[in-house]
Amino acid sequence: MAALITHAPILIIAIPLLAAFLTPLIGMASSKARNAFVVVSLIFTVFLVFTLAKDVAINGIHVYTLGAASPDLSLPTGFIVPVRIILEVDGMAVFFSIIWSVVSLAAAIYSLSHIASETGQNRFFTLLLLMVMGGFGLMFTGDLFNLFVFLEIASISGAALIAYRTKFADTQEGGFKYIVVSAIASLMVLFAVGLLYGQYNSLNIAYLAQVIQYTMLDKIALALFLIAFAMKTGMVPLHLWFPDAYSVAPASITGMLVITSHACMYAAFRICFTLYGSVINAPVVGWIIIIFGLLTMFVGVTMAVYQKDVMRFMSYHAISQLGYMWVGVGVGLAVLGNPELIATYGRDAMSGGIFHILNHAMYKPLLFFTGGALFHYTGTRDLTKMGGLAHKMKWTTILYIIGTLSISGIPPLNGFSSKILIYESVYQFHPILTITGIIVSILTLASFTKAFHSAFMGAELPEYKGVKEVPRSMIIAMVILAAGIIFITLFPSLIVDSTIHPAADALIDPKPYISAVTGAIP
Amino acid sequence: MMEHIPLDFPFLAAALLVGISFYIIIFKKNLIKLIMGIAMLASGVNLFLVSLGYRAGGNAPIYTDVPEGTMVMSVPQALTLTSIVINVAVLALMLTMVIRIYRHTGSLDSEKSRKLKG
Amino acid sequence: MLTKIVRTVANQLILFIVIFGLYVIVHGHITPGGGFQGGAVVVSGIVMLLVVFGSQDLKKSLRERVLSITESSGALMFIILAFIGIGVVFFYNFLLGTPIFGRIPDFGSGPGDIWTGGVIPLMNIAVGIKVIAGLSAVVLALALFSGGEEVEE
Amino acid sequence: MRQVTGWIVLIVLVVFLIWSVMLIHPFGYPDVSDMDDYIIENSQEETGSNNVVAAVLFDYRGLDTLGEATILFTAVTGVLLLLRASKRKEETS
Repeated sequence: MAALITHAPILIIAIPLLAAFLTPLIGMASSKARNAFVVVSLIFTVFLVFTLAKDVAINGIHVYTLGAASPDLSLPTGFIVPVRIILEVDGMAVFFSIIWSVVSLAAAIYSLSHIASETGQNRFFTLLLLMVMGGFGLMFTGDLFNLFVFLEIASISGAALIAYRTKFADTQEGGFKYIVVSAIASLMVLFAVGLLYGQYNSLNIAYLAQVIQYTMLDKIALALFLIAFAMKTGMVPLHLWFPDAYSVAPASITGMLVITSHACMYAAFRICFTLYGSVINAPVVGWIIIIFGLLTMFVGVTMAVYQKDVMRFMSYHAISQLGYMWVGVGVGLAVLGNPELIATYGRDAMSGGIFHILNHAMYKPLLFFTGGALFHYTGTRDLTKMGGLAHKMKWTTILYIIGTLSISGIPPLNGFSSKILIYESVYQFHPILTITGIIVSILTLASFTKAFHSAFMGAELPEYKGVKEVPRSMIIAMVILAAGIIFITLFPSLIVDSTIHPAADALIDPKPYISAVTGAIP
Repeated sequence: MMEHIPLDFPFLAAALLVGISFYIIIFKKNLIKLIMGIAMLASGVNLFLVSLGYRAGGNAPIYTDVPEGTMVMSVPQALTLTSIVINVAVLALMLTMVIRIYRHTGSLDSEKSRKLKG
Repeated sequence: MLTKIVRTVANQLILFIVIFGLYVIVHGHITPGGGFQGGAVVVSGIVMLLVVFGSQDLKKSLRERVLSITESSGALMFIILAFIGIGVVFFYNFLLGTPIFGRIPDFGSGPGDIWTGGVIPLMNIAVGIKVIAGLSAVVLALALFSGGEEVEE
Repeated sequence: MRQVTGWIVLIVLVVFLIWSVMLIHPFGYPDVSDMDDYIIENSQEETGSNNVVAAVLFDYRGLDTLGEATILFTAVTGVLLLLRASKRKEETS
């Protein structure tokens, strides 16, 4: 068990990867065995993630040096610069990996029957596992170039999965847009990594954070990083590709893509708070993030109101919800240099933003899954053509209601607890932020009620006589996420204390992250 | 700084490549040209990376029968190698999608082959 | 399919291209080159065959299914080599000091010894297999699809 | 409108690009090279490989190479997935 925990960071990356390499071989023998294999390997990964999370909560940051004589030997003997690739797992990384593991398990279970009638399932599941692996790598790595590699893995597999249904033209277009945006974003990341490498001759985040000077080149690199990751998360001026890509993917993949954008958000936080944490001009960067976050919130929800396609409608809401997180964490960043303000509201604002990531990661995939369930039998994503489906799909209806109430922040559901945390703390920073947040929330509720009405309520339509409840595995996947929502609703303080606050603290104070690699700071 | 400008030529060439590729990506409507732009962007970034590691008068970092003297830095070369292979993979996937788009819509123009709007 | 002259020349040349590629792969740890570069050389030979003989002819000897399996096994070989080191640390060079590829060269310039490098030569071979199979699968699939044929599952 | 925005974005990007390559160390004379010096000094002893680039690829930065191989695998899988027949054989015949 001790050895398992020591090697857990790399095992969490390597086991989905090994499973991905084995999946095509097993799938040739039998598709049932392949399905079981995929689900079992993901369950094992979830188990490892929770074991690691428990250990990180007790023993602090985990460092894993690849290829050294011992995992914690982060620096070569008698030398002060890290040479090898180092995986580093702190509260923030663990928090994101918990979300990612649970949602990817749910998505894999959902896919079992969602794509059962299509060809190419072996390759579908292979790519799904590769995407899982890319996401974990993105969260755990402590090395900038490695971050770029894992970013590419997650985006390439994501693009291929978006274009999975090759018989429609729009899927190809969505996948192409996604891969073009990802390629440009990751090349910008690579250029920024080159700028940092050229100055400091290192790629390790912790070491760079220790020696960084905040020269003009560093500022350019920071801007490139932020633009690239904002592009990948669909922040507003760069959001045009986002609904196109998200609405055409199979529903299970859309659920995972939401978490991929959270992972890119994680990378942006890591860059701002850890890499540049000690030198950053916090108020300026914080305000830039807040302004674009507000814009994201508002534009996302106003565009969503007009949408007729159920998945596009939910994608625009995803954009708008991502704005809340940017605003929450942006407020924390804006007051980063001021310990007093951090204590009064900065930490709460950041906890609110991070808590909202957790909640969003539960209800948004759930809503996308219900959208996919509507598509599964009706064969259309157009809300105006649907109607009266509540009579036939009882489970889906109930789960959709849970998701809707949660996303619009109706008390006592979990969306409310994170939004109230953001509102209260952000109000002390600037009241206009809270007012915008509440308006966006109301618009969200209104548009989801309208969508609910047109899809589920009303008389049964004659063309949907044959519609029945979706297959069991899709229900199970949705119930996993709904159970997550209910659990957070029942025990919000437990969640906040055990996962959210460690994550926020890891962002506010980068020193433990740095000293875990480089030893005590001189 | 002036005396370095002839020596800095690889960096400037990399910046020029990146600039031209951004011009192509922003203004060109043809999907194949867009892909060529991304390939150029990748080449520019790779050129930038590999020229970061050059040391004047250095040998290749391979000890087999190497003459005396300094060696150029090896990590940027490894990074560039990785990045080249990654870009090959991305380009292959992009071209596949473009072939599929062309099959569906009969056009390579990004305005004409658009289905998704709003 | 091109003319007989081209076909005959290509038939002779492919041998040299493949041998050169394999040489680059197995000497990756002592001379310039390695798995990716050597693999790319071999695949360039396969592309030449594709141009000369056409995708339909080449399909008889190279099946995508076989290439796909080969690629999976190359990747598996690579990750298993990395996994064996987990007794110490993932990616630990466990062969160093053993009779197989375990010699350590003297510091500085030297003639180069094939039995050095630990797992590095083996990983080069694994990557080489992977690159040859993977890239030829991509090239072949794109060529076949342009000719109007879809890839079987 | 689109043209104008495009030109503004392009000009800003190019200005910053040129500026950044002017600011970086002169070509051929890097300021700091601790990590690379360590690798060049010790790679023969630590990895047994004469080719330092191979040592970096497969030993010091092995996870990058694994990721790179994975990306190639992903792309091949993706290409074969997207070029597949969308109907099964028995259905078409």
